[in-house]
Amino acid sequence: MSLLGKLDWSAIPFDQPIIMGASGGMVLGIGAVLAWVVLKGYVPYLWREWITSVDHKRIGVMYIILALLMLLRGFADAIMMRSQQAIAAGGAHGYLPPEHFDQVFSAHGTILIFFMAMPFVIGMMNFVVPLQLGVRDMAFPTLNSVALGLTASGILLTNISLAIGEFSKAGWVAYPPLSELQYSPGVGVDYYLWALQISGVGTLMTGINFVATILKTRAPGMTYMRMPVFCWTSLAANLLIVAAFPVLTATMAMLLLDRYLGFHFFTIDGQGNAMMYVNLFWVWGHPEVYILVLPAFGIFSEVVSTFSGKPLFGYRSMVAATMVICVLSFVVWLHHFFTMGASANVNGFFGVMTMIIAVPTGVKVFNWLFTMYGGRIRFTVPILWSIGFMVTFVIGGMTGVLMAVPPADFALHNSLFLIAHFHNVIIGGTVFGLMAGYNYWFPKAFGFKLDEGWGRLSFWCWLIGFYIAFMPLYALGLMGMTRRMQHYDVATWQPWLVVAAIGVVIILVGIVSQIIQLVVSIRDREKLRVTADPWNGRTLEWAAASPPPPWNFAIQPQVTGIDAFWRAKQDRRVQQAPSTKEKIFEPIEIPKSSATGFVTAFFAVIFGFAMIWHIWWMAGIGIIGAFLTMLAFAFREEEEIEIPVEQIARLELVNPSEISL
Amino acid sequence: MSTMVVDGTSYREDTSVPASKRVVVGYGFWIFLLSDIVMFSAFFAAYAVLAHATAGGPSGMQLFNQRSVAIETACLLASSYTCGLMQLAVTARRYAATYGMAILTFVLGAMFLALELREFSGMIALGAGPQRSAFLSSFFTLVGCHGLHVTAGLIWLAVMLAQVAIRGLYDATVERRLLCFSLFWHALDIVWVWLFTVVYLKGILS
Amino acid sequence: MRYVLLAVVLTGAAILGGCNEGVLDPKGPIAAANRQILLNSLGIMLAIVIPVIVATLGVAFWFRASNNRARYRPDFEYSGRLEMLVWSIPAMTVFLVGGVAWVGSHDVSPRKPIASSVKAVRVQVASLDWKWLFIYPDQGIASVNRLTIPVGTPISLELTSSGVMNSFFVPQLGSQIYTMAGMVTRLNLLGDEAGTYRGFSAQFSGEGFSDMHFDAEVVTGEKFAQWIETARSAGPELNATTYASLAKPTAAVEPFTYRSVAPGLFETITVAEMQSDDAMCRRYPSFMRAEK
Amino acid sequence: MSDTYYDYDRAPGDASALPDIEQGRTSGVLVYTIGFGLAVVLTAMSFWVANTSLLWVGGVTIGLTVLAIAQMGIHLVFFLHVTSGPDNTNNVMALAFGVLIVILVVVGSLLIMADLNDSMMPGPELMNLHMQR
Ligand code: HEO
Ligand code: HEM
Ligand SMILES: [Cu+2]
Repeated sequence: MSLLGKLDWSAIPFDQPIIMGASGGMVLGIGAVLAWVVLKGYVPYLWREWITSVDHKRIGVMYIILALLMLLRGFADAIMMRSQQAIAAGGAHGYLPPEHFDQVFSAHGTILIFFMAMPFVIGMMNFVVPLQLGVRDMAFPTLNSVALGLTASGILLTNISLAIGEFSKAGWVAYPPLSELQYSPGVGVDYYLWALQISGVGTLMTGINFVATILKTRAPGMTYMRMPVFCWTSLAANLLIVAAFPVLTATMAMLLLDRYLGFHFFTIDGQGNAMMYVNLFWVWGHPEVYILVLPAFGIFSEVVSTFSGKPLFGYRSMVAATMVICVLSFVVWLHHFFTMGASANVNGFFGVMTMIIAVPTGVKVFNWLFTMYGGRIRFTVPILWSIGFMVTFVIGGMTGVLMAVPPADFALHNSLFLIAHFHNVIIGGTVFGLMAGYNYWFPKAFGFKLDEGWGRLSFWCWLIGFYIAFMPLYALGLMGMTRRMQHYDVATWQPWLVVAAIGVVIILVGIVSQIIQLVVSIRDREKLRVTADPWNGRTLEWAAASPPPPWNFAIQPQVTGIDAFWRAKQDRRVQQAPSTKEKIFEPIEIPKSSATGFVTAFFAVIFGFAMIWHIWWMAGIGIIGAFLTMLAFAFREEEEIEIPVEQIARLELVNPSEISL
Repeated sequence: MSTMVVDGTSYREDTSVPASKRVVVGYGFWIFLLSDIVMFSAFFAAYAVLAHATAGGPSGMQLFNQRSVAIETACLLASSYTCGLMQLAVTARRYAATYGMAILTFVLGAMFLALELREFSGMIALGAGPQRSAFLSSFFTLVGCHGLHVTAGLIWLAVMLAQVAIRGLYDATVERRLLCFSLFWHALDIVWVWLFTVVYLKGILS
Repeated sequence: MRYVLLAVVLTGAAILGGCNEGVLDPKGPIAAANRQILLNSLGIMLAIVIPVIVATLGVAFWFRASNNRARYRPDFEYSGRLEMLVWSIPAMTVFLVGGVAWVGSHDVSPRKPIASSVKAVRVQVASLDWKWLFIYPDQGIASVNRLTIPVGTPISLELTSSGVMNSFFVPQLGSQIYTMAGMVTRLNLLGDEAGTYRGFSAQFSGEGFSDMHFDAEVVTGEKFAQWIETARSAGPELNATTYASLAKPTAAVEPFTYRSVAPGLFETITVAEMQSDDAMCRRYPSFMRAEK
Repeated sequence: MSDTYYDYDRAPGDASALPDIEQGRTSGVLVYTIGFGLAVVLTAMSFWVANTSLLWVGGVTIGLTVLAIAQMGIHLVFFLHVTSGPDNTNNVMALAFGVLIVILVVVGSLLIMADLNDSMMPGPELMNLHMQR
């Protein structure tokens, strides 16, 4: 074995113009951005204020930037699949050979679930939860930064696979034996596995961090039943992370052992059992979809009640429904493999359990409805997304329940009907929710609103595009079209796929409008400048300045009830803040910036890349480096810095929180 | 879950404040341990499913040596005990006892590890390595995963001894980390209880 | 609103469009049951989902801030009665659909033999890379990429895979089921109308997956007997050697038949371990495989 | 915000800090020693149960399981100081959640896999082929 393991020049697909074009573009793009940053002299600023920052708000923003970039990448894959399937009918084989097409759908699924939806959700929680709880940061700020670093490492590895080597061709679920060395001898599956292992560790850290933060560090008076619903759904999602991700880690570890050391967990020989992988994968996989959607439910709860000018209807029911979903999501996983041949009792049991989740979810839908009822709804961009969600998600939920009926699933499993179902709930639920949250909290994060006009346009394009792109898939599923087809011989499918491709073009317009929205808003930021509370909000984050200072609240809020901020405003207990001079500040301790996250990520990438290419000495460097980083962190002397009163006063003067309790 | 909510409310009333750092850190570590246990449970499940998949190779009954398992168990259990005593010494800020107990814990843990390694190499020498069958793959993975945790624990303990020497026992950070370490160590013992029950004792049954 | 309408129209059209092939055009009792259960569950749920959608749009429209006639009720945040309603409506719906699911999964269990006065025809199915092998153990013949079965006769299938996982599916005959190496799944089907139906793998299995489809031909009893006779008189034999060459990865293989089948061949396929050392794995690097 | 509210909340693994159940240093040693003694006894029983021929074979597995659960309880109570005290509610809730998930994952997986294996193992003749390898 050479010094570079399996790595040599043949790893770079010079003969594939599409891949080379894409990776060339990627490299040029990254290079251009780097060059710009360096030339403009932004590096010290970025290093000081962002990369080494342990401030939950900055970390949240960085997560969301990563997620938005990965949305573009994943969407580019979607465009490729849609255009391929629009033309590859009858004898035609389109422009993507199977070898490439299989990588595209695997990368699309993996990237959008793990590297778009997860970071987006986590970023949103990072930014909002500590503010809503009325505290200064997360329970473990440095851990938070390490988690971000590991997520970024996974993302980087996945994208490196575009240019060096290949990505997995076994789908986002990577079922063995197909994903075993015997049938996938290349490095694709290894990229998949190491990217997920590394980012999975980060996700687990995030989960632990949020559970500890929400359960142990809340503002004085913030009892459980006074927590905003978004905090509740975040708690539930993070409990799910803590309970489900270790199973994924273990399962991936088994597959890695099979591939690297010749173990026999899921191989055909040695009496391995591939059904065990399927089982364990979905033990994680089903809770995962609720990890994605529960925080979105929380966002809708905040948005709907804010823009209806009412408290959330049935707060207690909402909390109960959230926790019921949290626990139930661990007893339904078999619905992903009804067709594996289990007995009628087992299939029936898991079918019924699955449907029971529709009850708490339905309760939530009705409660949002009653929240709007009797309200004074201001049709801003966030609530458009929310209403779009309510209409779209119930359709997706319904088709989910339909597939939870085993005999129906026998006919629909793995068809495009399934693809339509989950895009219907993921786009209609998670993505719409994240977009609502993005528009809702943007002014809090940056001090100016996003442009309404472009926001509306992007919403309508997404909504209409979604229906046009995915409703035909329900039909195609019923017509018997399976997922993951590189080409097909049934000519009657083609018109539907062409319609679907048109839908994707409309979504593309939506995405472009979003980019324009961002650019326009930054350009017009002075006009769009807002105060602390632009939407007449109800929860504590609106009591902090926009953007909030590093310490969030100069004076810790005292919470006296649910929606305390809103009620206080109603009773006119809130006055204009006293001028800064009158305020009495105390020095504040905030956690010190740390390069630990960045350095860990650096070694994680080294390690992952080395493992993928069997470069053992380099993997050793990665491991030892990561260990030494931890050691250095353990021996670090100061963990916090104190912000003196003058500095607080100065910042509060420049950027006052206009309202105080 | 919802009852907890109600209780929590009535108990904490308006006085709820952010908890002390020791509580937050301890609790965070507690959550980590739970997630670790969930990971073990996946390996346990895999082992239980594959326990009879010997592919014509040796079974647990032929391979497991009860005597050595009993000694391993004794080492680990004793080290849990000494770890507890170390914790008491830490709380009382007694240096000699802290060092003594910590070193005892370390030695017992290392003995456990040595025995386990001997068992593993013996099996591999017999041609019963993890590549032989699905059963052996799952066995080595499950038991080895616990062994890796013990190794990590030993490294951690060594680092902590250095920290005690440098920073002393009055340092809140050091104290917190020692608390977490002992949580970790006791949890490993709990995992081992299930290991010797499910893997070794049940293995020699059938 | 317009867009919902559009969506409804599209789905409606889709369902109509789906009517001359696929899941909604059953040609046998299992597929008919699949469809029936599917449509009934859908109907039950639409009864609640459509009102929810309409109510959402209606409430959102009526309570818009600019509508002065809508009453603002900022304190309407709890109502015990509504709360009960809110939990029970979906609960009742789920009760109904859940009942359908429970009974349905027993009724349409793939393992359940189909009651009939006619003796069932046994077929052993193996998914290979990337084609289907159908062995008729009682007739002693085998067929590749074409499943010929007599009309009105229960077909009892035993399924396995030579390597990766696949899913055997003929939508118009009903229920799909996985095929897995080292495992034997069972499925019972019946075609009650002669015709040629599309069958394929519904579980992604690698490069040649898109071409992994076959024709399921439901023919009359006489035609079936005839077909057996013709098959017996021509074509190669299926034995360990010819199987090994068949098992080599190929895609889009034209259907053909084997004149005879070595006894116990299917069984050797199901014992996956038997495969690893011989022909099956030639194309895959074996440097990682453990020495036995 | 340090020890004022310490009473209301306790770090896992810390002995209770509530005044009425305050434990001195000596009793701390005692607690660990009792726990250690009980654990040794239970371990010995486990090994005995697995080896003796005095017991009905069918019950041995259950016996071992019960002993393991008991031993886990001993560790939790005497080494990890898990109690039902109000200062410990959060810790116990987290533990309960973890145990619930572990049970669901393990028991669920085993039942599912047993059901699948039962119905799908090739017939007995085939298993013989297996064994011959
Ligand atoms: C965000 C992600 C997300 C969400 C929220 C859901 C939610 C649900 N899912 Fe879906 N799913 C998601 C993501 C996926 N699902 C999948 C696959 C999948 C399958 C397997 C199909 C197969 O492989 O053959 C089933 C049976 C379901 C069922 C359900 C159900 C019952 C719900 C319920 O939670 C929905 C509940 C909501 C409802 C019902 C609407 C509102 C309720 C009202 C208005 C009350 C009244 C209504 C009724 C009582 C019906 N899902 C896959 C496939 C993975 C793969 O194979 O690649 C993915 C990614
Ligand atoms: C933005 C618009 C999107 C479009 C147009 C789109 C399109 C597609 C297409 C065409 C497929 C392949 C279908 C097939 O197998 O035949 C697919 C698969 C998939 N998509 Fe999307 N998608 C989009 C967004 C998303 C999002 C946001 C997510 C998740 C967060 C997602 C997750 C997945 C997954 C998991 C798969 C399955 C991959 C696999 O088969 O292994 N998609 N999508
Ligand atoms: Cu699911």
